[in-house]
Amino acid sequence: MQTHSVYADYSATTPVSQEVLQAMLPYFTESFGNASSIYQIGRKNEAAILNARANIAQCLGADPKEIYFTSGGSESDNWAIKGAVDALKMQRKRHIITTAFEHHAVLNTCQFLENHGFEVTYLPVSSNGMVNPQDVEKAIRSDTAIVSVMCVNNEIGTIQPISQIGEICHEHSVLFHTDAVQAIGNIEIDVKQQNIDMLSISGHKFHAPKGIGVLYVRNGINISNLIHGGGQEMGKRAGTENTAGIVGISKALEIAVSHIAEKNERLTPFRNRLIEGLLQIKGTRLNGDRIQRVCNNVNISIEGIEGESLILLLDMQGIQASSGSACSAGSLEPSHVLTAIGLERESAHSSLRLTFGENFNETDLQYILKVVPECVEKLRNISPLWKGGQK
Amino acid sequence: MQTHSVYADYSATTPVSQEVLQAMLPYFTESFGNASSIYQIGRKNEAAILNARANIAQCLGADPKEIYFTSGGSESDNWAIKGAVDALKMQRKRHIITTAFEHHAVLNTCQFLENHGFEVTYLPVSSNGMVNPQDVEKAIRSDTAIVSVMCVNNEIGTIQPISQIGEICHEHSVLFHTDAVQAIGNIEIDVKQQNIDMLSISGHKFHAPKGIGVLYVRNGINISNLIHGGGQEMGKRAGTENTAGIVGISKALEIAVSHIAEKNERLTPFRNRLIEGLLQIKGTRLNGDRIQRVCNNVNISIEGIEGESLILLLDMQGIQASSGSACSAGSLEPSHVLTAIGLERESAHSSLRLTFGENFNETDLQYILKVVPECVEKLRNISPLWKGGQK
Amino acid sequence: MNYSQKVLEHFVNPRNSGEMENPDAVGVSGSEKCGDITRIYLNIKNNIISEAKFQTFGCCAAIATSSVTTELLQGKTIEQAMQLTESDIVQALDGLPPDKMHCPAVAEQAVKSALSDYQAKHAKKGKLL
Amino acid sequence: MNYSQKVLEHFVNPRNSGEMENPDAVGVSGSEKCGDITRIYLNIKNNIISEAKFQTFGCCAAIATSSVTTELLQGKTIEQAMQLTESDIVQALDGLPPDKMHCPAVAEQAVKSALSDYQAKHAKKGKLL
Ligand SMILES: Cc1ncc(COP(=O)(O)O)c(C=O)c1O
Ligand SMILES: Cc1ncc(COP(=O)(O)O)c(C=O)c1O
Repeated sequence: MQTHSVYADYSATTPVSQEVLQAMLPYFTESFGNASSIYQIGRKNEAAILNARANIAQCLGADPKEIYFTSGGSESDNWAIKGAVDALKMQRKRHIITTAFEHHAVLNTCQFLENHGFEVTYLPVSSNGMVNPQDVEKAIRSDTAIVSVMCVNNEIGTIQPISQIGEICHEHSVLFHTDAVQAIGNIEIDVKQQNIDMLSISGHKFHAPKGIGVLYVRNGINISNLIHGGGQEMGKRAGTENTAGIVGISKALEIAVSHIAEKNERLTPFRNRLIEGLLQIKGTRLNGDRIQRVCNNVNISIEGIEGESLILLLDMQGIQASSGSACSAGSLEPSHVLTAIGLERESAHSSLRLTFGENFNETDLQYILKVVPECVEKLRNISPLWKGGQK
Repeated sequence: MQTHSVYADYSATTPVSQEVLQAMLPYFTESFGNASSIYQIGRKNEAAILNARANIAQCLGADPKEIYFTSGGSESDNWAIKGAVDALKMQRKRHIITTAFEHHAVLNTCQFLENHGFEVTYLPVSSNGMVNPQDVEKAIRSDTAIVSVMCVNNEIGTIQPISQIGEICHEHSVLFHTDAVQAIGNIEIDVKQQNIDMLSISGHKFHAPKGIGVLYVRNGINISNLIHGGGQEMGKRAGTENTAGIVGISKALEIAVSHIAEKNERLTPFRNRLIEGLLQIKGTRLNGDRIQRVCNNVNISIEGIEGESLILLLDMQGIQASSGSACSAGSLEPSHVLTAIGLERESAHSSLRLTFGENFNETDLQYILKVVPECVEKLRNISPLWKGGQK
Repeated sequence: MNYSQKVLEHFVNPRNSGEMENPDAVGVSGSEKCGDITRIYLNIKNNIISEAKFQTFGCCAAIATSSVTTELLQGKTIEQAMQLTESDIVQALDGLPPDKMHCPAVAEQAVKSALSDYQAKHAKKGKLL
Repeated sequence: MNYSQKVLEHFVNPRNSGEMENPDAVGVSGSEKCGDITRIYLNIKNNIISEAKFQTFGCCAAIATSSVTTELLQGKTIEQAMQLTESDIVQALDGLPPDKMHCPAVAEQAVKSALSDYQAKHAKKGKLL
């Protein structure tokens, strides 16, 4: 029955590419030594890690000593924020600024810190999903320790004015952290030019495996450890080095950043046509700015239907997509991102996110534009909330 | 020149076995979906994780809901201790009991907590490397939150009376955590029978990959999250699930626990002969109890020579071993484990740890017994501290 | 989230879906805010449910639940229908994932609400006559 | 920890190692507690180092450092030997890993201590005669 298939959930996760897997494989079996050991198979792993650190630093405009390996984006976000405020607690900096539509790795970290005596300002975002740098400036206080604003929102794909926000933070001597998990491979990152003090990355969002991430921490900034123990990662993050993962994320990042221009050129027209095509369906709206968004993200609300059932119908037709972020799937809460941009809870339950990969093509586009309206029609036919456009 | 080779540093890390690698491979590429997604390739991963959780629970005598996946032993240790004391802070439980010879993942976590208002008792260990349960009992106070004592010491391989210590903790309503990183595959673990409330495991110590670990937390015990964010791991540990690693550690644990008896039977005689053979070298002593030790650990101090140079000479002869724990290699500090069992700093610098694998054989034994004395002789010839046994 | 074959089948081919013209009773339950809303329509002849239809806004489980519920209602007396329980519905679907166990309550409530609607109207009519 | 070929070569085949019988000067440096101890022996004829030997308890870098130091000393005058620096030693080894940069200081100090030992004895002798 199913005539075609399109995985359109690249923002949730991506497959490990063959090139990355091949680079990793030797480190599972032959070259498995502990990178902290002094004999040769250990030193060989140490050399592979040094190499990866240097390579990643170059991809981000950083220094190798500023690159720390973690278990993923969530750990990086947690470490950056908790580590920074812990290191600053003697200076009585007990205020944190973030936004209402961050990933839960940031939001729940902030909430945890609220329970531990910190105060958090959650900045609003505009109806097109943008953070206003002026809002950041207004929120900064003398006791502000850190500002955390994401580079690219994971649900609606909007690209934030990171560089300006960083500049404002530096003018006020406040640390600036950004969650760049969804930015890698889509937009250029240069930590120095963009005034970034700390930056989180997660490998599996760009064809490296799950369970490996990076935190960039600018030289001279001291953050407390999140995971204490052995002297790995220059004494800042304990745990036997995941050499295979480290080699994998290095290779994947290199490939991702070298294809940004090509990817944007290729995908932007598809994204635009997809948006136009889907907005032909009655009772739909685009979530997030039409221009200031990454080239592979489309997010629409569709009146009268509920997201999960649409996702399942689409899956049966070979299209993998998501509704709200993958992390909140299975929860009944409407997406906090969509409510942050002003959607009613009902429309927040009715969203469809399509995020596509480098190889997205004309056939994929046509297939989605054929199948989505059919599935929407089917669900609207049984919906008590849909009266053909006039509720 | 090199006639044979023996990797004898299994306590530092192990290669991923072919069986484990094969189990993992599909999850990197074909079955890569996000386990939290609701479409089929996501649900397939979710099912693989559920399976792994159940399998691991069975291996440890636990309930699947008591098994949480982490990024390794260090994270598990950090989470168990920090999470427990944070959850208990309202009850004013500000005292922690551990031992002087724990892994740094435990010791440095405790030190961090000392800087945050907690008090820590570091119990002494006997000269043969054993913790006395009575010492635990004496140290317990009304404000003791948690006791953390390792199952098996990573340097000297001594097996601790975990079950008794757990019983004492429960009599006094104190939580009991054990770092079982070095126990897996060597001794039987049954968390219920052994009165264990929390238990840490690291995959790469038993042929799973680096970067994956487990924390067992007994039902009904509430610990604060260490990594906040998405709802993964029943809301207790955020981060997109490392499905490949999870499938890998499950497979590896299953294999490890099903071979404990066989491994002990096979390796104990080798261990004993190795100890006897090496103690033939003048000016040597065994570190750690001769009987209460895992079947694959030999640790001796060798007067007059320094550990790192011995390790390098051995490496040139194809023998990979370590001196002190792998984690402290590169640091000039003598092993805290060896000083804890009463060695002078000099002898603590002169240790050799051999930890061997399942396939260790007669040739390996003979080779080690030939090469080690030669290398020791060579180094003693240039040592100012060696006068043929009479200093 | 693993749905039984039965659930998926009802989801893809829902029975008795859509609005009913001139129903004898209508019941609504759930809340759009929670992401679930179900309307049950009944035709009742001689105390027996001769036809049941539904409309649902909600997840796969909610839709399958409504669909199977309309099947279960068919041919039942009002008294029998009143006794329909959540677990009858779950059983008819060969089970539901733990996260979705709230769905049958929504359907059950919609049915109850339709039936009391009918009984109220009927009682009134009876009295008036 | 990556050692140069030169370091490894000196480590595996140390030059001039072992105790010297009847040395003209002996110097010791380092501390066993830090894991490093080096003894330098010198034979000195007419103000020139005719023979240098060493004994070292320590890591690969410490042993290689001592070994190369004895080579550097051979044939030098006392004044030249006094000017031997850590960086001369590091250079002679084609570099050392960052963690091991303390080793040359131990060797240098042992040399200095041997030389001052010699000068002290020599000066005394001169005065006595
Ligand atoms: C006893 C013990 N605990 C904890 C750890 C830490 O494990 P990992 O390095 O995998 O985080 C190790 C290994 O290094 C260990 O031997
Ligand atoms: C913006 C953002 N931040 C953080 C994360 C967390 O990354 P991970 O799940 O790899 O820990 C994600 C992905 O889930 C994300 O999209």
